[in-house]
Amino acid sequence: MIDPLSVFLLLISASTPILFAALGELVVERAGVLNLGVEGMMITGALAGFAAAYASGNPFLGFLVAAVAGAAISLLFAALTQLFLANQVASGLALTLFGLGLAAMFGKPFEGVKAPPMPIGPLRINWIVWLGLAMVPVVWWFLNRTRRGLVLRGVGENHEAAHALGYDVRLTRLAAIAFGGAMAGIGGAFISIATVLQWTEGMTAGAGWIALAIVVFSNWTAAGVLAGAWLFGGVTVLQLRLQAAGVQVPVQLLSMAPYLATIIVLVAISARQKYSRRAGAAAPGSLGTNFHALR
Amino acid sequence: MPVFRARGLGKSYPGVRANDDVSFHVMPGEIHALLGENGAGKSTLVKMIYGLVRPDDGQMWLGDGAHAPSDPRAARAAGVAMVFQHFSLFDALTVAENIALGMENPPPRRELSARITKVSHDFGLPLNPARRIVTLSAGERQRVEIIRCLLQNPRLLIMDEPTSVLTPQEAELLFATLRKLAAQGTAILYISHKLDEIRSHCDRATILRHGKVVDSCDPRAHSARDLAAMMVGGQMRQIDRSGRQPGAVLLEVRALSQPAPNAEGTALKDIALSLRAGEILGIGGVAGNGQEELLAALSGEVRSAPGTVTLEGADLSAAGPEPRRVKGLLSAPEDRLGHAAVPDFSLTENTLLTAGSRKSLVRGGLIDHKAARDYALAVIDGFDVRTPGPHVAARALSGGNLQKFVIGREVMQNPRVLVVNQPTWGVDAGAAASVRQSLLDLARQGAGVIVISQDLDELLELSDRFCALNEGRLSPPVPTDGLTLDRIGLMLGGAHGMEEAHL
Amino acid sequence: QDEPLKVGFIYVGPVGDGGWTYQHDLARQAVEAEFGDRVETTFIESVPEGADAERALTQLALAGNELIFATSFGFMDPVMNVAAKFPDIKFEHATGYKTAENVATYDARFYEGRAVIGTIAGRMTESNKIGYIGSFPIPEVIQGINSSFIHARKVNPDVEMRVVWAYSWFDPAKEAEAASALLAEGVDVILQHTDSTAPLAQAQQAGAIGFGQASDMAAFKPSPRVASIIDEWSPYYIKRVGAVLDGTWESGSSWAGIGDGEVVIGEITDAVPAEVKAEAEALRDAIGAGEYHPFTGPLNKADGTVWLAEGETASDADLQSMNFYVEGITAQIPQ
Amino acid sequence: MITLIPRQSASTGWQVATPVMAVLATMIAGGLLFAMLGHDPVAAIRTIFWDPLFGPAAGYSRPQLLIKAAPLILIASGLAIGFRAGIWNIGAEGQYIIGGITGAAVALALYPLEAWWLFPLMVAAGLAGGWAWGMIPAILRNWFGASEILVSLMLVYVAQRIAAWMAFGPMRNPQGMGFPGSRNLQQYPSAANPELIAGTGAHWGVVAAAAAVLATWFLMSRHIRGFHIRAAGTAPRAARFAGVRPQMLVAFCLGLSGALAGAAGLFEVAGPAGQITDKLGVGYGFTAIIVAFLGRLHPVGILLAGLLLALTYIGGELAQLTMSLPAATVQVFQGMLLFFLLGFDVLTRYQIRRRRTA
Ligand SMILES: Nc1ncnc2c1ncn2[C@@H]1O[C@H](COP(=O)(O)OP(=O)(O)OP(=O)(O)O)[C@@H](O)[C@H]1O
Ligand SMILES: Nc1ncnc2c1ncn2[C@@H]1O[C@H](COP(=O)(O)OP(=O)(O)OP(=O)(O)O)[C@@H](O)[C@H]1O
Ligand SMILES: [Mg+2]
Ligand SMILES: [Mg+2]
Repeated sequence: MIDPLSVFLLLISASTPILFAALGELVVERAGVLNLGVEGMMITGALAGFAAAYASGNPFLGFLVAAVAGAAISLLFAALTQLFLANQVASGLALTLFGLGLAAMFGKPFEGVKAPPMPIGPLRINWIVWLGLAMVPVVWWFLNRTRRGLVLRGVGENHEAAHALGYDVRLTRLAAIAFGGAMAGIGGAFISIATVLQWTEGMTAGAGWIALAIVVFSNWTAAGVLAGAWLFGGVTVLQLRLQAAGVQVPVQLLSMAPYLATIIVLVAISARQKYSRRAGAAAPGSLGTNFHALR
Repeated sequence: MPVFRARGLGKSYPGVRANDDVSFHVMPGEIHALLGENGAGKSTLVKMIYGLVRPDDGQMWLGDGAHAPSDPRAARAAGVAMVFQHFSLFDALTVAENIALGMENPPPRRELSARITKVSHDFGLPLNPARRIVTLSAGERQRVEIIRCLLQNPRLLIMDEPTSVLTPQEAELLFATLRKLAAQGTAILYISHKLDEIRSHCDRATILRHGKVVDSCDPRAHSARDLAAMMVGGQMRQIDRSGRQPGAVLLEVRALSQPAPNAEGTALKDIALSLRAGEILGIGGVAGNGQEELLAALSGEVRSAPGTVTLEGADLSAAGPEPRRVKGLLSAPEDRLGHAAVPDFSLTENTLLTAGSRKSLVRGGLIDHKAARDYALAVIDGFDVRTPGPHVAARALSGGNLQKFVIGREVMQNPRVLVVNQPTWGVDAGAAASVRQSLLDLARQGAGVIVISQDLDELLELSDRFCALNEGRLSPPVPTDGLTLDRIGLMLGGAHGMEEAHL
Repeated sequence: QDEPLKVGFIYVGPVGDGGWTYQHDLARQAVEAEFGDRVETTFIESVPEGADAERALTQLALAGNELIFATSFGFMDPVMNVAAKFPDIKFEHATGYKTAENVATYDARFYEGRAVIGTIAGRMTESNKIGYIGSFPIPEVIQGINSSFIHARKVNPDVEMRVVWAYSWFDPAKEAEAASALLAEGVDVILQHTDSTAPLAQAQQAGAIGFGQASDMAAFKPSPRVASIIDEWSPYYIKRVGAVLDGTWESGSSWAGIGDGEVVIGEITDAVPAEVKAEAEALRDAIGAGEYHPFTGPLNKADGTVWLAEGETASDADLQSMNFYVEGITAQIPQ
Repeated sequence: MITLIPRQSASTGWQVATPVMAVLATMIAGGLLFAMLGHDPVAAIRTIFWDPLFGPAAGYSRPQLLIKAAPLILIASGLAIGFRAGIWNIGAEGQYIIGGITGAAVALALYPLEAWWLFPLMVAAGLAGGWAWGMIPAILRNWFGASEILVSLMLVYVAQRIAAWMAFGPMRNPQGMGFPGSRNLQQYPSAANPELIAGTGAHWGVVAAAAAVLATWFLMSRHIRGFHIRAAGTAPRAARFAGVRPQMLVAFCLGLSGALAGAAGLFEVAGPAGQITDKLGVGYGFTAIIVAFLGRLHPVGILLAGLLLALTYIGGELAQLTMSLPAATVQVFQGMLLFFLLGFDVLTRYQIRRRRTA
């Protein structure tokens, strides 16, 4: 029979890209910004990280560059939404489109070459996987235990009030968006540097959208993001694992399971918030709205 | 040696001179009132002191040093604290987190919680630091704002209309707190429209009109009427109440109960009232006691149990706003921008919001744009709405003019019954008088009018009978003829345990 | 001097996919190298199957291409439609089954190559568990699974085959997960019929081995990639372009294999013991020479019924509609 | 420093000017990009924006513009109505797929029956399928408050898997030699959605798209329901005061946009695409979101934006063909176009002023 530990070890690796991206998006959304461009930032990170790792021979440098590249392209979105006050949904979609296209265009020279191998960390698990897991408490701690985290949550909850108290809404959001970009970049690079070891067009294959769903699934908490990423990764991995063990499974139906599970949890959480007064507020109060102050 | 001095402060917004050459000072231990009509520039002035708005001209001093804060945090560091006109709280965060956000260098969490508990008890405003703001009442929220200021030991405490959402008891408590603070030497700058409150508690008053300081006085030495005259800069226009005959009952409300729509709302409890033709029924009470919910239940935005709302014998309890309008039950909510009108739509389009069927602006679902424009023009003409034309967006109108438009839009539809909430809120004296006159005229023509207001003078002036709304309960009506303000106050106090009714 | 012959290609993926489309594009480049100035090639990549394919094909036709290669099964009906409108233009459709006066089809006998790597897999496995990552349960893929299993069993009777379906030709993350699921199941040799290198990367981390698919995937040499099964379209493309140049082009259905150089076994690395390598190469040569057919009886179907009697070989028609596993594979084909 | 001052009402002049500016800026930025990649920028821009309309093969590509633009316009028309009301259906791709499947299912179930009513019935089934798929997020939002953005998006993935399942299983062509994919409806006369007038590219989907533009224009500017939708988008409380029931509005908008997307799917499956395959969704549902925004959520704007995006697709193919530009060019172009439009849009809502430095 299938031993649960091995499934678990599989799923923590499998969920790493979406875990990074979703943790980043969590911080962005906690600052009141909805960035639908996660996929575009991930693919940018996947390419930039791969290129750097390949050129330098050092995969860790690749991750660093991926973070910088993800943050850099996220600033396009930041400029549109924070400076030009453009609609966030449309700007995010544009970012995804643009990122996918740009990466495909600039990725041509890197086709067919292989990334340097990743050193294996403890328990035969990649160091970046450990980093992703470590980011969960770090993000939690930042949001809930630091002054800057408090300000960031304040900005996301009520930007008018945060502004009235003298906090720079725009700067806070710019920083959050850049952080989200960096995390998405690392998540994307995990696919190219640690999973596939090669660059190919469109290799993130929709992971960014899943990350967005997981943030809602998580009810905007870091622990929830981890649970969501694991649930999502878990359903996928288990399905493949059952197949590998020769168990007859309805593959087609199971392949829908992660998405259906996300919807079900989303509904459960929303319903709890809708019908129970004591349940905490769900989405950050200012999520998706732009802020403009006259001075 | 004043705690705070301002000289020649000025601030312009596009098209408005919000503050002009404002000079005044506040002494230590003084509770200093800022008086003025809506839009006179009070909030702008204090926002400059708090660093939220940068003055165009002039200087400020705090103690000995020049005061030119680049942002609120700099102002806080210099010893200025402020409670805002509109809550500046974070609903999803806890009391402690909200307070920490309002402080420059908050102590560690545990210590902060302990201090919140201690200070709030010392001042008689107990608070649980772990509660989330959503779960608090309006009064408790106000406490959070105040404790947030107190924890910083400010030299100058600014309060912008802090009592508008408080019950009288809570307001008393607040003044006791302010007295204690003043006794410790803190200077307090206090903005309120409640003149009685200012007369009994403030040491000095600076009066603003159109952004300029027009007077400065000891409020205790003047009557409320004098103060109002100073603010407005003239006498109020006389209102004509003549020629009204109560007729048959038009609107009957029976056993109307509704749960609170959300955590901040108020439940309606067993409301009963009846309204006759030609009659104006006044409903008074402190904001947040169910006024909006009552209006929503009458307008049809919220539907109620069968038999609770009937108009001329027809049960409208299950009908939405549109069928009610067809039958002649019209309403005008308190919030002009976003509720009574769509801010981004032109005045022409805003007529379609309520006048579609009664004015035949919409036939068979099709919009007659020309008719809508003509009706908008008629309202603009009939109610002296000052605007370049019906194509202007609602949000571009000043408060008073938009209010005239909204009231005019309903009145000119010849309603059987009109329900208005706060018809003159945020409206200057001249416009307020014309709005009130139009309601009286409507009643004279045989319609029934319900006026919900916090302004007792307004209610006395307009209504034939008077009820009080308190925590979602409506008192039985009392005829207003021969009633004085004091008698109403006593009556309200007797009926609902209020100690005082205020202007 | 003559105008050069214009040859057009439409690809279902980007030329940078490192797999299916990449190999077709290499063959296009081989055509250019072979004929030099006498041909001029163009391509349109990432064309979705369906309506867009029909337009892309028409664009190629209108642009003056006289020979057009449509390199995905899903382009079948669009090719037929466009070919009907341009009777003077010749079309070549990969892996399809509809032909016309001016439409030929071509495909490669990948199962021949799979027999060779199945042999290596059977010899190399220590856990006696071989993993197979399938893309979609279609005849071509099922042929490959059966062929590799038969030959692994032949050299190692204890071998078991574990199949995981990715339901994608190319989804690196999914393929990686599929590979690790297999590895966790104790598999130490992975075969794949999906195009990314993700399974090789996973195999490398787990110390297992795998094979290059579609392209050589040489970057993973010498291990985990111990050999590869390469789609080599250039012989066919050069032959067909040459036929058009000579005026000898005729419609038909080509299904060539190792013997024609369309299925190539990439270098078998030193990670494979010399005798295994020799055995595999011998099998390859036998198939190439037409001396041996990978589906030679006696063979039973998975349900125990007889498929091929002793010495009987499978017919092409049988292979092209294969929808069963051979005896010994315990899994079931998803429907 | 500059500062933004909100306008009292959106500037009509800028509303028309900004899309033109965005297109020009995209051409310039795109040209720079091409120059960087070593292509002749002028030739590339001409190939993408000019040749499909007036180039040598324009006779073929002009009708193709219609074929490509029709589903985009049809879907975007529906989406824009919801966007106006603040209801974010970003799962039109899923509704498109399901509409295609339900529509085709009718034909496949009745095969080989020939009857005039078959195609209308398929259209109805396509509309119904898309409507039903759109109603799932509507119901979940109304009953439980679940975000329609995410639910509709997740349902895209579910729909894609249903399409794959259908192509490999229940709908597989019995005469298809075991290959995935349904029968080709183009070869089933009663079920086919062919070109109506040869050489125009116009099939029933094009007709439907034109009708949708007219109908949504009528709804949004002449009908009170459109007025209510617009009101609900900018001032929900005012809309409720006017008599709009928010839940009905959610159901109406998601249902309508779903139905239109479903119809687009059916027209595509019965026409240009021909069959149900696992690659039924080719991204029209997502691109339509861009079309809706590019068209400023206005029916006429959507018509033009749909044609513009179709132009970039077809021009992009031409550029691959004649200049060997990579396919990703189109994506980059569309992304830039949207970026520039969103950026320039600030001019319609705000006045830009220089700020005195304090
Ligand atoms: N951000 C702004 N942009 C443009 N005009 C403004 C802005 N803030 C205030 N004003 C205008 O400045 C003037 C003074 O406003 P202010 O808010 O100071 O009045 P106030 O005395 O506090 O009124 P109230 O009693 O209603 O609170 C008004 O005409 C107002 O419309
Ligand atoms: N937040 C704001 N943003 C932009 N303009 C504003 C804002 N608030 C007010 N204004 C403009 O300032 C002007 C004055 O507005 P305000 O509401 O203070 O009028 P008012 O002087 O009180 O008039 P009324 O007596 O009719 O209420 C109006 O023309 C209005 O357009
Ligand atoms: Mg004020
Ligand atoms: Mg005013």
